Order: sequence, then structure tokens, then C-alpha cells
Amino acid sequence: MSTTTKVLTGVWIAAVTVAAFTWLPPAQGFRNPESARIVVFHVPCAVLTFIAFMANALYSWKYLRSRNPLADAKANISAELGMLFAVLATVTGSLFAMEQWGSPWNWDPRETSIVMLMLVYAAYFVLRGSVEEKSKRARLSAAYALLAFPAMVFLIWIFPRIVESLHPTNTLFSRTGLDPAYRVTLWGFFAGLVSVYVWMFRLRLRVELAEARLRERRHSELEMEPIGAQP
Amino acid sequence: MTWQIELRRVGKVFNDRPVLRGISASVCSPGAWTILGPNGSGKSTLLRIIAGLLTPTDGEVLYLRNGERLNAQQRRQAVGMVAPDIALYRPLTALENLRFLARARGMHLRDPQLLELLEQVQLRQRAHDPVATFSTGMVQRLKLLTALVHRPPVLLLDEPGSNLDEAGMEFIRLIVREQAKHGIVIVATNDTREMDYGEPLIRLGA
Amino acid sequence: MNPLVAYMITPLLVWAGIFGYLLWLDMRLKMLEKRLDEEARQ
Amino acid sequence: MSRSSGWAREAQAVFAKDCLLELRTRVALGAVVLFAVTSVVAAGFALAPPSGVAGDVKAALLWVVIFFAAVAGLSRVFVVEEETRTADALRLAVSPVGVFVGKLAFNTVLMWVLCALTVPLYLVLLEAPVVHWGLFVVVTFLGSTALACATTAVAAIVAKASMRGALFGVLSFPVALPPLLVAIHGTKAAWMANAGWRAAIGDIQVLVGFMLVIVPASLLVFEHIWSD
Repeated sequence: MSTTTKVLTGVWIAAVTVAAFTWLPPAQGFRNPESARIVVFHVPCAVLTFIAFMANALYSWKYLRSRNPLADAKANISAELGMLFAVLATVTGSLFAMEQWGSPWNWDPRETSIVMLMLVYAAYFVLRGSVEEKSKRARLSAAYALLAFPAMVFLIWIFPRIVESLHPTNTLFSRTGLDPAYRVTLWGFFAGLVSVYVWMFRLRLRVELAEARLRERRHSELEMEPIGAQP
Repeated sequence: MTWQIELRRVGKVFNDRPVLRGISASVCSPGAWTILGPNGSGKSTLLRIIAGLLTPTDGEVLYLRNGERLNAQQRRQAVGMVAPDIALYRPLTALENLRFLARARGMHLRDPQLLELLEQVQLRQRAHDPVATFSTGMVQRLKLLTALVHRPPVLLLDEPGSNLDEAGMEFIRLIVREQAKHGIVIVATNDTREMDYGEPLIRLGA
Repeated sequence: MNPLVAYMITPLLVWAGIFGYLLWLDMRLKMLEKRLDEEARQ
Repeated sequence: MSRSSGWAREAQAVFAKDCLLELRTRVALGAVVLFAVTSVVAAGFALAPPSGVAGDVKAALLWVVIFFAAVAGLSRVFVVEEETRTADALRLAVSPVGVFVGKLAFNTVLMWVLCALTVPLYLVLLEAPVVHWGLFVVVTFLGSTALACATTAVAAIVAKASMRGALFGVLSFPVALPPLLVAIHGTKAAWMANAGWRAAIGDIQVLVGFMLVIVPASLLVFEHIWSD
């Protein structure tokens, strides 16, 4: 990512943040109309959490097909970023819940599903930590990611529809549901976050590759002789 | 029918540490071969790769029947293997172990036939005893029997004679000689008494 | 909690999370690159 | 002497072998049933007298007991193979699909036995207000089957990792959560006079749908878990 893009991303996010407090009118139909502004920051984080989770499953699938360690690294990074945004979505979400519903935690299906998403990520990291051999770790964690995927799809899409939810289901995409000003600001912030996501992803991948290079160098120093000679 | 196993630049890496690198070899039935090398040189790893128990990091192992490539399922049917780290079910009796492995392989053998097979390895008297009560030699004979119950053309043996007495060694020698008449035997060993089972195919360094 | 505080603090939290992570990555990368350079020199 | 192949026959052989092993050693069943009975009794103590406790709580508690009992035993099928070093013998003889289906069948039967033994005990000790008996049996049957389907592939993962005991619970909870939530929901419906089949039909659909998704998904990844 070029420096210009990084600077532009920073300016963009700052601009959207300022707009969310000045240009954006307080929303009607909320207990505290001002608190609706939190939604602008909360929803993009939640959407990104889910995108990261999808990316994790996708890279896991790619790894199992190709056995390319790079795909495994990308799957791991997606999970890490997913965890970061899940924490941000939960924290901003419970700030909003406190304003709107009077309690930071209501066991709402959407709250439950993000906690489960975090549990999956946590389990994924625990699994990675408990397998020593690298290719085995990659295989097992990819398999686990793909097993957890249908469960998460259920929790995110089916479960909130079975059980009554405090969250609106369709406001973001329907034409009538949300004030256009809100839609613009929200998706504006989302665009900024996506750019930041790509930035973080690339930076994290560079860290991973540098670590791999360091390990490789150690091993090539230790063993220069070819192994497995023929008679 | 001719059977052929071909190793093409096989390599295995564990945690960035190469255990095997660039091993190529080819064997064609009938005959017996050995893989030699000291402990820790990767003999067992190589044999497990040949058996299909381990996927190599680089290269591939091909099985050919009359020049035709076998798929995973056909390959499983073509291989019998005995190794120290492949155990039998100790709570089950000799007959139950044999019955399970024969059935899993798709062999429809009745108990009298299974008992006859056990007779061939001098285990008929102990057919209804749990494997946990068997001596090393008896276990090894039963392992050989279960590895050969589906009449595989390829027999892979990992240190088959370790902890065996003279009679046990003689028994293995007999089986190797018999199998080498029509199929392929590959023995991985570090024991000087076992090196004459076949001609050396691969010699691994430490 | 004062509602004003609640909604003012939200973007700050998001910013802090994102840039904290970015800074941490950057630090790690710099350290690794330094180690790589050192080993290359040896 | 004839020879046949096919995963169904392999699965049947694996299932028969596992049943025989279980009969000899009683490792899995012992762990599961003892755990379940202990927790049912503990729940009885904790909630005494049970007549004052809401049906909702009892329905949730029943499935929590079943889930944790399952966690205590369902990983054994794979862990034992790795611990006794018989897994490679199985890998040599049986296709991955055959192994998975055989082990899944075994775990499913284990769950049924577990439910058959502990659910009646639970109903008696905790005075569960079952109204719609047919619905309750169907939900329990489908729920326990779905739990076995959800956790069998996870058990195979756990058998390959270190610190297996703790790991199985951690890994299987997120995967098993959907059937667990739905089974609790359905059980509540079976315990309420004004709910019944109409309230639970969605739960039954979701349970069946979940199995239809997770079993193919498990089959798809199992080969990568099972073969080194």
C-alpha cells in the first residue's frame, strides 16, 4: 500500500468521523437520538468481523486444496483481524446497548452470535497453539475453520430470525429503513475500515513472511548437506 | 501382473527441518529390496511415505499395475505393512483382530478359514486370547498375517526382526522369500542380520 | 453514563483498536527486519 | 473367497469393531454415563426442591448435562486409536470415508444410549413437566444425533493435537452450539401445554437441516484431518 493511500485512508476516516458528529442529524425513534451515531461505527465493525471470518474459511479451503503455507498464513491473519473487529464491534455494541436498552448486555441473538464468533476464533487459536508440527497445524486448523463455518452461518443468519431480536434485520439494505444520511455515513466509514483492513492484512503478512525467512535461514545454516543419498 | 513402485524426488520436511530430500528410486515385481540407514535417518518416514501413510512435502510416489497408475483406494488394497508403531487392538483376540482387518479390506472370510490362517502362523491355539497376553514374537506373527490377509502384491516391513529370536527371524525370512517370488518386498532395517533380505535400494545418512 | 461521553468515546475506541494494532505490527516488523539484517551481515 | 469394497462395508466393519472394543473396555460409555448421572444428581441437589424451578431452566440444564457428558466421551473413538497406535492400521485398511462413517455411527449410538439412560433419570429426579411426549422424544432423538454429527470430526482433530482433554470441549462447543440451542428451544416447547408441535416444527427443520450440512462438510474435510 502506498503512502498516499495510507494518508488518504486516515483523512477519509477522520472526515467521516467528524461528519458523523456534525453533518449527521440526530435520529428519530431512538431513546436518545444522539446515541444513534454509535451505529455508524458499530455496524461496519460487525460487518468486517463477518467478512474476516469468511476470508478465514476461504483461505482455509484454499490451503486444503493447495497445501500452500501462504494460504495458511492468510487464514491465520484473517482470524486475527476478525478477532480484533469482533472485540471492537462488541465494545461499541454494548456502549450503544447501554444507551438504548439500559443494559450493556441483553443476550440478544446478535450479541450471542458475536460472542460465539469470538469463541470460534479463540478455539481456532487454541488449536493452533496445541499442534507443534507446522503442516499438521495448518491442516487441522483449516479443517476446524471449515467445520465451524456452517455453525456460524446458522448463528448469524438463521438464529436471530428464529428468536426475537432487538436488532433490526433489514434496515441497512432496505430503501425505507434508514435515513439516507445515515446510510451514506455508515457506508463511508465502512469503506474507510475496509481500506484499513487491507493495510493491516498486508502489514501482518509481511511480519509473517519475515518470521518465516528468519526460521528458514536458521535451518539452512544448520543443514547444508543433502539428505538421503543413493547407493 | 507386474507391479511397480516409483519414487520421484521424494522429500519430507517437518517444521522447516528436512528429514528426506530428493529421493528417487524405482522397483518392479518380483523382488525384495532394503532401505538401510542408522536410527533417525528417516527410514521409517520413507517407508510410511511409500505406504501412503504420510504425504511427502515434495515429489510423489507412484504405484503402477502393468504400467497403469493406481488411485488411493487401489493402492490401499495393494499394500500390506508391518511396523513397530502400527499396533493391533490389544483388548481384542487374535481372531477378532484378523476378522476385523479382513472385513475392513472387503474379504469375506468365515471363521474356519480365519482359523486356518491363524494355524499357518502357529496361533490357532491362542485364537481366542486377547492380543494383550501375547509375546513379542506372537504379536509379530499376527501382524504379518493381518498385513498379508488381503494378499497384497506389495509388502512393506519396518525393522521386522527387532526383539525376535532366531525362530522368529527365520519365519520372517520365509515370508519375505515367499512374497518376493511374485510381488514386491521392501524392508527398512538397521540390523546386520536383516540386510540380506534383498538388494539395497536406498541408503540413508544420519 | 453521560450519553455524550458514550457516543464520543465510540469512535475513539475504534481508532485506538485499529491504530494500536497497526503500531504493534509495525514495531514487530521493524524488529524482525533488524534481526534479518543482523544475521545477513554475519 | 470373494472380495468387495465400498465405504458402507468398511464403515460397518469399523462400527462392529468399535462396539466390540467398547464392550471389552467400556471406556467411552463408562465416562459418558458416569458423568451424566453425576451431573443429573448434582443438578437435583442444587435445584431441590425442583418443583419451584421453571421449565425453561430445566430444559436448558438437561441439554447442558447431555452436551458435557458427550464432551467427556465422544472423542474417545479417535483418541484411543491414536493412543494405542492402531490408527495407522486403520489408515492402511480402510478409506477415510469408511472410517468417518463408522465412527460417526458409533458416536451416534453412544449418544442414544446416553440419552436412554440419563434422560428418564433426569425427568424423574427433576420433575420435568413433559406435556407433549411424542415431540419430546423426537427432539431428544434428533438433538442427540445432531450433537454426535457436529462433534465427531472435531474429535478427529482433537486426537491429532496435544492436550486433548481440554481441547475437545473448547473446540466442539462452537460447532455444537446450533443444535444445542435449537434442541433447548424444542424441549421447552414440548414441556409447555400451549406450545407443542406447531411451536417446535421450525426447530425440527433446523436440526435436520444442520445434520444435512455438517455431515457432508465433515466428510469433505475429514480426509485432510485423518491422513498425515
